[in-house]
This record gives sequence, structure tokens and C-alpha cells, in this order.
Amino acid sequence: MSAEELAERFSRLFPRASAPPESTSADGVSADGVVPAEPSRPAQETEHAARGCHLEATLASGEVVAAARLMDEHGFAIDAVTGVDWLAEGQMEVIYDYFHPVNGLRVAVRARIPRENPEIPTVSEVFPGANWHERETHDFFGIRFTGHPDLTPLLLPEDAVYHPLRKDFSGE
Amino acid sequence: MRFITLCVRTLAVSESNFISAAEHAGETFVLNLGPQHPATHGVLRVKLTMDGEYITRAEPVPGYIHRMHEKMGENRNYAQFLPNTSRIDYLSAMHYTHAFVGVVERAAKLEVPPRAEYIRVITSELNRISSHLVWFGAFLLDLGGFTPLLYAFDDREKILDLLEGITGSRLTYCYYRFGGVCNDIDDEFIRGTRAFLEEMRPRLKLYRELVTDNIILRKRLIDIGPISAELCRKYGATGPVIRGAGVPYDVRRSEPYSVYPELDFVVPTHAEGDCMARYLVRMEEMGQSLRIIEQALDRLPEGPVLGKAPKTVKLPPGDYCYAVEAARGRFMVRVISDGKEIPYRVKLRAPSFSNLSLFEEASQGMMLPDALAVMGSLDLVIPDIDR
Amino acid sequence: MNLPEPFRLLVFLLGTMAFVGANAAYLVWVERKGAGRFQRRTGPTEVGYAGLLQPIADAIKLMSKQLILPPGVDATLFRLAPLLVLAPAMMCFATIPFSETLVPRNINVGLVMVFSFGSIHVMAIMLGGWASRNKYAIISAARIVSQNVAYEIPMLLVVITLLMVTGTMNLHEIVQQQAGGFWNWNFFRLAANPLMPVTFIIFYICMLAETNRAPFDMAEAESELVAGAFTEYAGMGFGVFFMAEYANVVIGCSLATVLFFGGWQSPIGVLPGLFWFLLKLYLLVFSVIWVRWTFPRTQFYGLLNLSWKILIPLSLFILLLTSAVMKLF
Amino acid sequence: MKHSPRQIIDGFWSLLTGMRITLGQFFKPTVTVQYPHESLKMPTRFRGHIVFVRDPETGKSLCIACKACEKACPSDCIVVDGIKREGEKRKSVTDFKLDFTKCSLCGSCVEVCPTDALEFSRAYNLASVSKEQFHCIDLVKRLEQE
Repeated sequence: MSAEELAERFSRLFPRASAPPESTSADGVSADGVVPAEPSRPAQETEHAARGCHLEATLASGEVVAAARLMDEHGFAIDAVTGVDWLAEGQMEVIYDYFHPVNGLRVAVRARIPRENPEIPTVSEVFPGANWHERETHDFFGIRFTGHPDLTPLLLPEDAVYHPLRKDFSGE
Repeated sequence: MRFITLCVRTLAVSESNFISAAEHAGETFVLNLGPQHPATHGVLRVKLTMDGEYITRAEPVPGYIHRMHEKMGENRNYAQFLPNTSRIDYLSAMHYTHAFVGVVERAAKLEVPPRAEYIRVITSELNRISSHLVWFGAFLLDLGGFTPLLYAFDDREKILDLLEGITGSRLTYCYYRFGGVCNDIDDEFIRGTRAFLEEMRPRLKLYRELVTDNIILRKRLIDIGPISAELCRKYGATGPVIRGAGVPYDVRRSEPYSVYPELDFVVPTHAEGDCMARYLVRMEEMGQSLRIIEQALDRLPEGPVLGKAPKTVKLPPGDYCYAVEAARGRFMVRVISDGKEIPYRVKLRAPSFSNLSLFEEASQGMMLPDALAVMGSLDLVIPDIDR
Repeated sequence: MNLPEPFRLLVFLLGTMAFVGANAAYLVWVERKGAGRFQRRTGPTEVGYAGLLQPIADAIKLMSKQLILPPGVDATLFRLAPLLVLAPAMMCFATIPFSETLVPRNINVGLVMVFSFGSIHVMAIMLGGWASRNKYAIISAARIVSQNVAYEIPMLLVVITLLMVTGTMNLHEIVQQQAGGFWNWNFFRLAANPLMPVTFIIFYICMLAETNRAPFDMAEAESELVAGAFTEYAGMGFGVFFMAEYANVVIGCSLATVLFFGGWQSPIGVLPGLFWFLLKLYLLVFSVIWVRWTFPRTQFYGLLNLSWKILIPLSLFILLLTSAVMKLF
Repeated sequence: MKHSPRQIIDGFWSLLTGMRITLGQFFKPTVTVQYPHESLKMPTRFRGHIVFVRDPETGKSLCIACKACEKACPSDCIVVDGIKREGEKRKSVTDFKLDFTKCSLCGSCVEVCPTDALEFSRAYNLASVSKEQFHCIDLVKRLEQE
């Protein structure tokens, strides 16, 4: 399986229409500088030597579980789940990293969610390993993973109510 | 005052390892393994629900030495964050620094002179051996064998002396720089490393005879704690854990970096997936690392060791990843830059974190000493989990 | 020894206590030094010449520590356990013949006495673990009982085999039978039992298991159970358990010397008997230390499997073989 | 779990091999260094805390108080101050304080120094009964006292 085929599967599974309009800014370049996928393809091949990733997919928040299933079907392993706080745009980004244990392909799946109500379905049903990564992301960003079995703080103290990786977190 | 005493007593009964009345009546009890326990090698707590000596549920509770390295990364420029990277997993500091300088070099498109790349490989592999030696000793300590620890530390000492000679420190090296390494290696180091290669091979044989072939050890490791390739995949376990399940996944091969593609080495795998498989993978990796070092020393080119790098590094806006094969598995740094001299976001993907996350599933129904053997065979470094 | 009986008793009582005390203290030193050498370190060096005063410093430190009684423990049993563990160990010495003349009490059922007192210390450790009201300690208490039940059996079977050869339970007589050169030692009496060395190995393994020494230190198992039954003990309470461990090692090794290696008998006929007894004894003690610093700990069920599946069938076989050999020849 | 006699003998043999090896080590010389009595020589690149390099001509520090180290330090543990004296081309340092409790010995300060005025000391056994002693290591005073 190559990155191309995978990109093909992504575009069949997730027609571009369902992608959230807010994931790209007005001028067509997303805020993190990634050139967005062509309208018909949510997934785009990237050069590994330049980016450390073979394929990037930008999806709507509702599609991440389906993407995880797709990854699972193709024998990918969960690498990490993490967040990014885009304060200026009022958005949070959740990045799901996958790697393939046999052929070494790297896939990053991204989804943007509104910052005021950061909610995204959990993929821990598909990849139990995502459980801890999502808990950690919840710790750091306050992103709620709906359907997650246990979102108690993992790395932060049990009674932590703050989310230190939010850009407006001052340390108090 | 009486109230405080009462609180303390209630706490002592519910949280400590005293048996409470409720537990007397019930069939299971909760055993707090850690945060201070000889087998957790640091401040990891595992909440064990036990039925007699059988574990019905093992819930790791990490986070006791969480230092929020990722936030620190957002508060200082790239060069200033560099010393932090060797403190995430203090046993494989070189690999972690490698990943961070790697991501910056990838994003800023910096050239690294070939000599520097070879030096990086040599020091990385030395570091891998020293890390595996610590694991070897500590693992045997978990299993109740004391002496191999001292032998392993004797060998490790030689590596630390070598690395101290060129980097100036023994554990948190911070030796790599954007575009190369900070000091060139000298003849003394090369001679010392070659001598070490000669000394280490008979030592590996000694470990095989003393430990690997030992019937007590074999009984304790064979068929204990099987972790399947599927389980590794679902939890993202990497390094010797997935290789011990028969999958030859090694970042040095799957996402080649540095000069590893030019070097000839085998990725050791064992299909059994039990503690013995993980043990053997690590032992064989030490031999492979010796091979890599030998080849790299033979091919070591002349030239500069530090390429051109801007005084203050600024990365073009974007999202960059760089993964390396650390001693415990896949370590990845993700840097998101907004073009400023301070990164917008640094994500550290630590191998021990994923490796530990499967412990709950892998230790089901196991006896306590077996579960500790499994935990030891995962080779956990707690600061790596907590970051 | 022409002392009147009460004095004789007193002398031997004091002698035994001093012997146990000195052994417990200095075997710790030997163990630490030995461990050091096996691991290519020096061991204690600072207190006194070659660290010889280290055990005394340790004892002073332990005695000056507070005896902590954790809340909720059974105070009586918790305090009683260290005493119960040491007293039987000392009593066992009453029948050990150190030389031809130096034997505290020469009784006919000496062997039975050693075994009966020897199994009390297990109960004492169990008691200590149980009274501690600590989960680790209770796991350890449960372990030590099943371990000792498992190992008492092959040990007794082996001793029965030996008794068939010697025909007496008097330790003094057993040694006297082995006089006249090392080929007369029980270890080499292959005519009566062709598997005598195996018998000894079984005895040795059982001795290690009974005294909770590595690789069978299930009760302490510090990487699993922190300190097992001794987790809650502080100061000299812990120190007494520690002393008892070494006292038991010495008893086990003296018994092995008496039963297999001709007690005070000299292999070549020079030097006094006491010297030979102690030499053999301490060589065996050294081997116990040597074993400890070589092997990893066995798995608990592996330990029970070893006993029930290998040692017991094997010792039964040896028993049958010996009786067959003795009947036929 | 089955035990064939062969396995038992092999297992027992492996135990004897182990004991042979440890006994072999028993008679080899020790490898440890008895620290307070003897100590190892620190390598030339050893990274201790920073000290000033003495200018061989003037006997003073080479520091020009440019504050590059202060900026480079990831832990903000360096405070530098200097003045420009009459008749001198460059600024000279008046105050250089290192908060050693925060320092991670990364060596960034030594690397960025334009005049190579800083070097690592070879002192490794820094010990004190009070933390205060390491809060503020005054490099200027140190250079004068030496």
C-alpha cells in the first residue's frame, strides 16, 4: 500500500464537502502554513524528508473516528494524539499521528474544533492506546473527547482544573 | 486536633497499604505499587486490584514527575530548548537531542557535514548500549539477581567515560547542535571506543552464560507476559516491545535518518512476544550497536563537524516531525512554527508512554512477580512517560 | 568437660548465644564483603580495618532507632514475632556437635529436635507478617507458609534416607560413624546410596528454601514485596529477623556438615576437630552467599513446582533406591 | 510443564556455569574507585560551573559585558553588568552573577561568548551546607580572589 492509495481512500471516504469551512482561512492557506488539500482531496501526500510525514489529512471533527477505523483497517498503529491551541483563530486542532509498523508510512490526521467548546469524539474505541493520549490532551488543552471512558487527569495532579498548554494559560 | 487524627487514620486505611475492613470482607484488595517501590524504578504508581496474588486490574498512575517540557518548549527559543531534550529520557539523551536537532534541521533545511552525522551515529549507538545496560541491570534487579547490575554498570561506566571525554557530561549530554555536533571527537575517543568494542564482545558472552542461559531466568521469562503484535499496534508500542512481538519496526529503517541507510545492521526480532523475546531483542541490539559503531568508525570521514547555522534559528511556518529510534522505541518531536524564533508548539511523543499504556491489558490475571517482570521488560523510564 | 551439670548448662547457654550473636553479626559482614567481591567492589571499608567494625556500627544504629508500632497492628503478636523467630534458632544449636567433646546436649533424637525447632521460625515470620496488617506482609506470610510446607517434605525424605544409612538420630553418633578419612563421610557412601551427591543437593536446595535465602527469598523479595513480612518492622525488630536469618543459615550448614561431611572428622587426620567442623561449616556458608549473589530469584510457582514436581519425586526415588540397596546388599 | 531428565540436568548445569562465572569475578581485582580517598581526574571538556578566563596580559577578565550569555541562557541564571571606562575601547565587566541552583550546565553561555571569556571549571564536588552559597556565584569576585 502506498500513500497515494491511502489518499485515494481518504477522498472516497470523506468527500470534501464535509470538511469544516473554518479549517482554512480566507486566503486559502491554513493558519499553520500548510497548503490546503485540493478541494476534492482531504488527504494530501507530503514529502517525508521535508515534513516527517507521508500523508496529511484534514478532516471534520466528526470524521476522526471513521479515519481511525480506516487506519486500523490498513494496519496502522496509533502514534500520538495531541492538540494545538490556535488562540488567534479561536480554534483548537487535534492531531492524530499514525505510523505503519510494517511499511513505515506516517499519516497525520487533523481536525479543527471551536475553541469555546472543544469537543471531539474519542478514537479510544478503535485504538485503546489513544486512551492515554486523549487523556493527556484533555489535561493539557481541555479538549473533551466524547465517549472517552475516563478523562481524569493523567499527568497533571488529580485536582487540576487548568490546562497548561492553552496559549492563555499564565501559570497561575 | 481529634478531627485531624481521624482524617489521617481514615486516609491511612483507605489509601495506604493497610488492609481495610471493607477489603477484609471483599474478595479483592487494592495494592498500591509505588509511587515509591523498588520495582517501579522511579516515581510510578500502579494501582493493583488483586485477588490473592493474582492481578485482576493494574492501573498505572503516571505523572508524579511531570515537568511540562512541552510548555517549556513554547517559552524559549530553539537553542534554549535543546538542553531540555536530554532530560526527558535521561538514559537515552543522545537520541532525544538527535530528534530535536533533526526536526530543526529538517525545517530550516540545514546541512549537516558527513563527519558530524557519523559522530552522531557513533555517540547515539554508544548511548543505546549504555541505556540497554542500565535496563539489563535493573531488570535483573527486578527479578532478584543483584550481581549483573554491577557488571552492567561496570561496562556502562566505560561508555560514560568515553562520552564524558567528548561532551563534558555523563548523562545529559546536549552534544548535538543544529547543523552538527559541538565538539569534534579526538583520537583518544576513537581509540577508547575501539578498545571498548573489543572488551564488550566477551562481556556479552559473559552475560549470556551468566544470565541468559540461566534456568531460573528462563523459567521466569519464557511464556510470561505475551504481548502480541496486534496489541502493540493498537497501543502504539514501539522499540524492543514491538520487535519482541516479531515486527521488525525500527525507525532507523522505516524512516531512515542520519547515515543509518549506509550502515549494515540487522534489526533483531523475536516472534514469541514474551518477556524473554523482549529480553533477547535488547541483548542482540547491543551486539548490533557494536557493529554499527565499528562500521561508522571505519568510515568516519574527515571534515568539519558543525555546518552553517544561523545565530538564532527561525523555522519557516509549518508543522514538522522528526522521529528517531531511541533506546525505548520511537521518539518523535513535532514542532509547529509560526515563523518566530520561539516554537508555537512542541510535541514530544515518548515511547515509554505508549509502552506503559498497554500494561493494563497485558498484565491481566498475572501473578505479582510476573507482572513486575513484564513491567521490567517494557523498560520504563518514568521521566520519559511524564515528560 | 568435667564441669558440674548446672555450670555446664550455663556455659553452653552463654556459648551458644555468643556464637549465634557473633555469627549473625559477622556473617552480615562476610555477606557484604562477599557480595562486594562477587560484584567486583570492595564492600565495607570505612568502619574499622576492612570494615570489621561495621556490624557493630549497624547494631548500634538499629538499636538507637525507634521501634515503630504502626496503627492497627496486633501489638502483642507484632512484638512477639521477632523473639519467636530467634529463640528456636538458638535452641537448635543445643544438639549440634561442634567437636568430639564440645556438644551442648547430646540427646538421642537430636535430629528431630533440630527439625521441630527449625520449623517454628516459619510460623514466627508468618505471625510477624500477619500482625503487621500490611498487604505486602500478608502476601509474604502466605508465601512463606506454602513454601515451607513444600520444602519440609523433600527435606525430611532426604533425612530419612540418610537415617536409613546411619541408623541413628543422634547427631554425635552420626558423626562418629563417619570417622577415618573423607571416604567414610556420608557424602561419599555410594555403596549404601549411589545417589548420595544428589541427596546432598536436594538437602542443600531445601535448606536454602527453608532459610529463605536467595534464590528462594520469597518472603522478603524486596523487588516485589518491598521487604515482605518485615516491611513494617523498624530498628532492632528488623535487626532480629535479620539475625535469625543468619542463625538459620548457620544451623542449616552445620546440619549439612554433620550429616554429609563428617562433622568434626578431619579428612587427613591433623588439626583439632573443632577447626575442621568450623572450616566445613563456613565453606558451606560461603557457598550459600555465593549462590545468593549469582542467581535471580525464582518465580513463586516455579519454586513450588520445583519442590512438588522434581524434588519430592526424586527424593522418594532415592528413598526407595536406598532401601532396595540396603535390603539387597 | 514437563521436566525431562535432560532438561533438569541442563538446567542444573546452567546454574553451575553461573556460579563458575561469579567465582571467577570474585578473584578479579575490584573496579570501583574509593571516592573520598582517591578520585578520578576530570576530562578536559568537563562541564562544571562557568568561571572567567583570565586575560594573560592584563590578568583581568576578557568579558565585555555584552550580555550574550544572559540572553542565551535557557534558565535565566546569569546576570551581567558592565561599564565603559575612560580610555578603554570596550566595556568591562563589573558584575557577573550565576545562580547555580538554576543552572543546567548546558554550556550555551560559553558557546555564545564572543570573546571566549568564559570556561567551565573543573570543580565537580560542589557541596555546601546551605543552598544560599549556590544562589549566587560571583565570577568577578572569584577571579579577583584567585
